[in-house]
Amino acid sequence: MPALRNKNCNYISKKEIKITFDGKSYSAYEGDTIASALLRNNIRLIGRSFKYHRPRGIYTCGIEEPNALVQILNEHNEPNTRATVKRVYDGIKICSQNRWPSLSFDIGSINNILSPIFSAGFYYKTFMGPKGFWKKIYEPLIRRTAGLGKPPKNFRSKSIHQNHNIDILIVGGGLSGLIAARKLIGTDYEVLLIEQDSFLGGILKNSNKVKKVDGKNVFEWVKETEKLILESKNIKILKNTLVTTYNFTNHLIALEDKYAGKKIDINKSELILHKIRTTHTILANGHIERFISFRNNDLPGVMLASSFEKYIERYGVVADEKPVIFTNNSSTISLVKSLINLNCIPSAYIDSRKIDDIENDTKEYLSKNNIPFYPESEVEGCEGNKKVEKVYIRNSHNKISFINASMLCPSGGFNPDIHLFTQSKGLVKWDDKIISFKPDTAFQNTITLGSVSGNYEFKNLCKEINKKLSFLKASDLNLEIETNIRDDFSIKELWETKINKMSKWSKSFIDLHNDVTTKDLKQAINEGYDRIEHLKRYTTNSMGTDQGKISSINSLGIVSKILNKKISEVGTTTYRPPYAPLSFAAIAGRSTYEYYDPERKTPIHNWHIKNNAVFEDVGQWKRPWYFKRNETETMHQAVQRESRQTRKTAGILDGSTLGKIEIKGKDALEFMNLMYTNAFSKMKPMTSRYALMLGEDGMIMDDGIICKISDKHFIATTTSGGAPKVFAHMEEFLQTEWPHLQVYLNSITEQFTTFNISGPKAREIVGKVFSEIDFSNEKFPFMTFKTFNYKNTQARIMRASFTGELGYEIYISPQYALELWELIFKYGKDFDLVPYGTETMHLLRAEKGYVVIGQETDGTVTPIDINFNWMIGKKKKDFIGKRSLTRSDTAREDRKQLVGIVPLDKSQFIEEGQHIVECESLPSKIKKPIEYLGHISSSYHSPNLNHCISMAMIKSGNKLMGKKLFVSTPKGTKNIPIEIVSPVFIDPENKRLTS
Amino acid sequence: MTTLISTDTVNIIQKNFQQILIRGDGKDQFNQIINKEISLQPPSKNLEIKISDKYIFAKNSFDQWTLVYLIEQNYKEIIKTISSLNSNDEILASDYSYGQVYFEVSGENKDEFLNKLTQFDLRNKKFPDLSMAQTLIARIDCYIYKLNNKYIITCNKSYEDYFKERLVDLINL
Amino acid sequence: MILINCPYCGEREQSEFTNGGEAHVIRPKDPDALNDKDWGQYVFYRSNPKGIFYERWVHSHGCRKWFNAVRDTSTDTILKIYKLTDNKPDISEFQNTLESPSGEPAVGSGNFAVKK
Amino acid sequence: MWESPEPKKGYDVIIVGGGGHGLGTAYYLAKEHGIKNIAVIEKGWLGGGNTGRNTTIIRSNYLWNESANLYDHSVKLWENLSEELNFNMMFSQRGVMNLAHNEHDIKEMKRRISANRLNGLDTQWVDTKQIKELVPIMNTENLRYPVLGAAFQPRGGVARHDAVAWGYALRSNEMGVDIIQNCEVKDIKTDNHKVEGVNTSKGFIRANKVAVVASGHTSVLAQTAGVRLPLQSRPLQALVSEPIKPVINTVVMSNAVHAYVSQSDKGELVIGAGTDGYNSFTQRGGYDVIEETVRAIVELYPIFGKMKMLRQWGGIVDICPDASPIISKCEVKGLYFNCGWGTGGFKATPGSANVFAHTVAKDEPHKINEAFNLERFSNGRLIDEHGAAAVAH
Ligand SMILES: Cc1cc2nc3c(=O)[nH]c(=O)nc-3n(C[C@H](O)[C@H](O)[C@H](O)COP(=O)(O)OP(=O)(O)OC[C@H]3O[C@@H](n4cnc5c(N)ncnc54)[C@H](O)[C@@H]3O)c2cc1C
Ligand SMILES: NC(=O)c1ccc[n+]([C@@H]2O[C@H](COP(=O)([O-])OP(=O)(O)OC[C@H]3O[C@@H](n4cnc5c(N)ncnc54)[C@H](O)[C@@H]3O)[C@@H](O)[C@H]2O)c1
Ligand SMILES: Cc1cc2nc3c(=O)[nH]c(=O)nc-3n(C[C@H](O)[C@H](O)[C@H](O)COP(=O)(O)O)c2cc1C
Ligand SMILES: [Zn+2]
Repeated sequence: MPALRNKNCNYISKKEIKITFDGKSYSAYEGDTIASALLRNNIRLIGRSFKYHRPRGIYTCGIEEPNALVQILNEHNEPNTRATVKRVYDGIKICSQNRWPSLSFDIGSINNILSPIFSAGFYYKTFMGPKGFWKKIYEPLIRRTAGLGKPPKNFRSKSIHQNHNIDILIVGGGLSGLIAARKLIGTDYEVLLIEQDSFLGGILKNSNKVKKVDGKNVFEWVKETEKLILESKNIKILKNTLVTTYNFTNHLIALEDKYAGKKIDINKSELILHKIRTTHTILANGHIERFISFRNNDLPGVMLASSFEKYIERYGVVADEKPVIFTNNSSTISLVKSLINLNCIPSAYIDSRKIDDIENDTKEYLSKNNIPFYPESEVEGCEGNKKVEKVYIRNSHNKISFINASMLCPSGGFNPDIHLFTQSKGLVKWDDKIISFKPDTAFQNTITLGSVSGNYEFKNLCKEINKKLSFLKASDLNLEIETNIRDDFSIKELWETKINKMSKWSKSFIDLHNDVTTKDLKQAINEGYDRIEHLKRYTTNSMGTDQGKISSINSLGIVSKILNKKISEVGTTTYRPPYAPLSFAAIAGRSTYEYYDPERKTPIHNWHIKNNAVFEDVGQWKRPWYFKRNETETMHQAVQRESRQTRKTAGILDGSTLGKIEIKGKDALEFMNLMYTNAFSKMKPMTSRYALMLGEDGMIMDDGIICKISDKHFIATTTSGGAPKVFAHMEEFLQTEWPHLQVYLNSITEQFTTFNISGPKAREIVGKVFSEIDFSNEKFPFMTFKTFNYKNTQARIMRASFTGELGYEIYISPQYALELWELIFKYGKDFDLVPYGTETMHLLRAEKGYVVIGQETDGTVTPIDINFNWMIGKKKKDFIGKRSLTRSDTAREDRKQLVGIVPLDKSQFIEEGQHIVECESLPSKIKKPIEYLGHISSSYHSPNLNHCISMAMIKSGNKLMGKKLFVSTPKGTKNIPIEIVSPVFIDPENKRLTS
Repeated sequence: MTTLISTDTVNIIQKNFQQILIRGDGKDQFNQIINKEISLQPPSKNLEIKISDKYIFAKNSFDQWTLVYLIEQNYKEIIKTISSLNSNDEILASDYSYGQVYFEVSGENKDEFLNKLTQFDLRNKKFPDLSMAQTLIARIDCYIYKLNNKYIITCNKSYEDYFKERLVDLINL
Repeated sequence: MILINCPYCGEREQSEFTNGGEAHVIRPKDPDALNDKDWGQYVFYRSNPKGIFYERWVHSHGCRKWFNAVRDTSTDTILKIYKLTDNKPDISEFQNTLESPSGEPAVGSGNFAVKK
Repeated sequence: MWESPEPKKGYDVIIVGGGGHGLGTAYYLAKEHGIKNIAVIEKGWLGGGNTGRNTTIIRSNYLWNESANLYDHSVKLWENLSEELNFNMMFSQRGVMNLAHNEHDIKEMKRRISANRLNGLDTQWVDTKQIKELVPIMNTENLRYPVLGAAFQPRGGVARHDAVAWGYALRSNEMGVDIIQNCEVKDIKTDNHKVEGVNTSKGFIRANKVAVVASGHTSVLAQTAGVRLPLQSRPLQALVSEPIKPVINTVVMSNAVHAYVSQSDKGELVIGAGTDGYNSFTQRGGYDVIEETVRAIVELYPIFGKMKMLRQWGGIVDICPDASPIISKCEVKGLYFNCGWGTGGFKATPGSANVFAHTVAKDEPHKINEAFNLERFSNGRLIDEHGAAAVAH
């Protein structure tokens, strides 16, 4: 039998759709949430609870829901969806969670019987011995029972971000949010109004409390207001958008569900994450009703009173025609009125307040409508088989009676929804009148209006708004608000009712989501966990997906009673973002998957692709790692071929990713002398030099080649990965330490595409390409450079080498880069010019004994350690890092030093990262640490020597030349016998370089 | 010049362009030298743009200016300008032509569109006409110039493909 | 994410900036004259107060200019921003809201930590 | 249960900071060194500092011998801690994996694995296929920085953070240690380079030895005794998702795609973010850091895109220039520091507490913490655990 429909409801369409829940099909209306649809179909049992697998139903009508979490089977299988928020569409498939084999018969519910074991802190006290049992038996068991829903099998989101910069943000399009917005219409402020629901109106649509605003029926008033806002130029509205996060400096995050109530299009972004930067934030986000703990307050059929009312008014569904209503405050009477309007008569109205404190209108109304009235009474508990069947009432004389009913609607009062306000770091204070915390001092430009500010009186609302917004340039607005209830809110403290009847099954919950009972709280306090933060962590109270929205203040109430303290002394736990669980996909936005990190490509990139380059990531750059000559060629073969060919004739490398910095100014020389270890003073113009840059700690930071154009003008290169850091480092010292130096820096990395041609035939090739330049050794010696015009652009060629061969480095405008590269190949063809990648570059330089920063060095290596004493300008008074080189530890002679290593048996290969030891073999299981001298930093099979060559950083390396030692292997126990040699394996006399 | 995106509300075109990056102290002598070379007074206020039919001349930082050529020049001329600027010790001029890419974004929804990629405050009161800024767009460093009804965005050429993809991707979502 | 008012570009999000640690640490004029300990102090030791902190920032994704700021590290409120060429503002200009080293109240937790 | 007494007039040792390290120090002082007249003074609630807000990853696969020894000393203690304290730490040795995303990572990890092996640790290299078997939901190929392999330490894992503080508190309290909560140390009183006691919100408390284990706040306290420490305090953030059925049974960390994740026994994903780029004591941190982390998580595990963040928080970590801790005496007699654990001191809790107790009791370091002294910032003998410096080619 479907539930009654409230025909007066304006917010739900008449269009019928089909939904599926646990395999069964039901009809629903467009605009329904899962919860309203299921209630419409009289479904009460929705899921099983987290720990005890108790049957659970729908407890609330909104984001605060602790129970009704379901899995959506379309939409890639979304777990833990709030049934009370998620809107249905035709064909949506929903299933319940945390049950096996079925919702009504769930094996896990045995936990409920075993519950004494699962009491507060049970993890810590049980499941320990005997030895090994934790790891093998208990832990796997506990883990299997963990969690709620299941993650999808695969998923890729297209959620996007939208940034806003505005003057005023209004959070909440309820009564006070709308009044504030109306005030701001036509002002100079750019305003954004955000509402989580698909309709504006808040309390006006969610309840029957307000009859008229400004003389108009509330529906009409909201409609008119929305129209005026939409017509205004300065206010925008975002609906279906939930503000989740309030960061510093008025930065807020809100999540918009673009497909609320619609089937998702997987090619579009289903979620938009709004990032809002505003000058003022107006929080008008209302209040949250709290529950009351009583025996079995979790049974399906227990639903908060105002939620029940919201289902009637907002969704047009009357979940039960004869509910029992249980309250401790004055506002619940509006639910009775909603029901009476539909000719439904509540089974009972139980009010815990003293009869004299209960409003006369309420008493009269109840008696006029013949509603059984229980003043000064409370619900002791309820019972039933997977649903409420009997409600036990304790009256003022402490007598317990029961009535039959299938729904029970408690109201424990309202909490101003201070979550966002405290996220903003605003301070709250306790208010005895409303028995809750409310905002006190704002930390940012934050204004709270309406019930979030603790103002529960409609009559005061406009006054409050006018006053709090008086600092804005907007005129006052005075609207009359006519209500259906008494305006003076009254409440009596009641957190938990006294329990009479006990059974194993009976429990009084404080946290429905995490299955924490009031007994757990008491037990934890008894065990000494009496700080609110300990209680939370020991019992897991308020740590569930709802973060205790309807219950956390209640737990403070209960705890304060036991500890005999004031609630304000107990204090709250910290409210942390997000306000409600926030989609990872939305947080990530589009900057993930293919756009996780930008890719940088050189101007030659497409040529590399065409020529079968395999790429390597270096920082954000894509660099050719090696070129595959054919499908079957392995990396090893390719690298051996490229290396051999380069030493035989010539090879070319795309070096465009190298950082380049132009340095100019009258103090450029002095500056360079301070930045690098080298001395540049005596260096001749138009020559270049290999240089090292240190940190103040004396450790090598970067290297590069410095071209000196004049004492006032230099060009420096940096490593590809180090470019931004080096540039920033130079700029920092110029601005902060040596502002008196007149020097300017420009990064010109992208302005010059760079090629390295090296090999014995390099000269012949460049000679053909640039026929106007004299490349002879006399005219163009090693470590000099020339600038010249190339197609009207300025190009530069430097004679330098990282391979140990004769080499030229060409710098050319990106405009002509590709055509020049192809031209070089045209001329290079006769010489079998080979393109090579970073791996071959590394191999070739290792043969020559050159270091790679970041491979031989690791942030703990000084220039002296790698035998670069010659690069230190000893006569220089100062340079960055100089002083650190003479500290007692950096000056030690037994530091790790750079050496070369070769295996004694030339057929053996040494792996990078292995360590040099003195022992011939290792025990199969190492129990006591084994001493080592250092590690292999680079290792290659040298095609030119035809055996393995390695570089290593080892203790007192310089003294160990010629020594025979061993190198470990990744898995085996037998070490490789090796000899320590000089790290320069090829051309130690530099003949190839300089001829 | 190619049209990258054209919709009812957003249009984006891309082109190759020439540009010089100038560093200096911005004082009298500096202004005279520049003025002599390109007969345009460098803007003196930070983030200010001066525009002629040939150039956008922007002060993009405390001691840094960019000169964007709106009409393609003979490259030789540009090189000449650069080297005569550089003949002064207190000026560093670097050729930035073709190492950057250039996008013109126009259309009614340009702000909303760009604010999907950047948090930068594009509102007139924070970012008036004829001003420029250096900021992050789509997570990379960009220059953005505001000219009446359009924005010009430039970024390093190595990011060209990435940046284009991000723009097109958004239009389709 | 805080907003920082770059003295050259205006307000931008903190992610455009890089923090440079304590401000007004001057590099020794003659490093060789220092002993290991004093040199170590310069290289590795920086003040780390809870409360008022003089620090450096660089607008690394904007104008690349360095500047100084005074920030209350207990609230992340920026109290003042000034150029490198400006004088160091006196500490008495700022109100320290911390009543004790950690400034935390007896009850509750981070929520109620520090009043602005 | 532990008691909450009022402080006595004086103690043999005062430990400032009721986190895991501080409580553990009290425990070992009482148990192994027979010093029982101890107070642990905590400004808030026990374990409310970083002990209560960390992502609980435990491993010992550090590069340098000094670190490997220290952290492995700790892992060995972890292995018996539940039994020793009769409190279930839920130490789950499900293995910790460090992913390699580029050639440089591979080189760095292989070196570390080899060094670990020689130090007797169980770190091993696993290739992509093995990674897929251990963590089937990981996307290893189809991402910006593909997963190329990983260093895997099977003995690593996670433990229940709160239990550590509570377990040590219970047992040290049983041995007579006073645990004083909601008592803030305002300054450390010294005279003539010697410690006299501490001024607290509950008055002056005398002691000949004061051991400061206040993580993020250590340098603030040191300052009151005129001691400067090379520490910077930064927010470090973490977050949890909603609980789901078990999908990831290993701890996975990645530096290049900056994120680390494990799934708790309750089912939520526990995710660690990075530190903010500036000093701060707000226990909050910037939203941009969270965004970066979640981006990385979604990149590595696309299906987590459907997950939701339940809660995010921050802790204040104290970072040393070389990313290694300080467990040391100082120029003030009777004043000891255990700090600088930065983003990774939870794993060290038992080990650090154990050697620190030795240092305090004997007034000289244990062999294991000898190298973690303050002199290293003068003589240059750092224990640089930043991993290798910048990637360069
Ligand atoms: C988000 C996050 C993730 C982390 N993840 C990991 C991880 O995965 N693995 C890992 O090994 N480590 C991790 N860490 C680091 C780890 O948490 C810490 O290194 C470790 O917990 C430090 O323990 P502690 O006992 O020294 O400090 P804490 O637990 O912080 O204890 C210090 C105590 O001192 C108290 N105190 C401070 N000032 C005073 C005062 N004036 N008077 C009295 N008491 C005072 C504090 O209130 C605090 O309780 C993480 C840290 C964070 C923040
Ligand atoms: N007398 C009583 O019994 C009683 C009790 C409580 C409130 N009141 C009165 O009711 C009125 C309530 O008006 P109001 O405007 O304060 O509340 P409201 O409920 O009308 O509006 C709050 C709005 O904010 C939205 N919202 C909440 N959190 C949000 C978020 N994070 N993101 C986006 N939207 C969010 C809600 O959906 C709702 O529409 C007040 O005048 C108050 O005095 C009376
Ligand atoms: C390992 C771990 C798991 C956590 N799991 C949860 C959780 O399931 N639910 C929750 O609300 N908070 C969880 N938290 C976060 C705590 O609620 C809390 O935010 C954190 O301890 C920091 O304290 P604070 O937020 O009170 O400052 C977890 C924290 C840690 C360290
Ligand atoms: Zn700036």
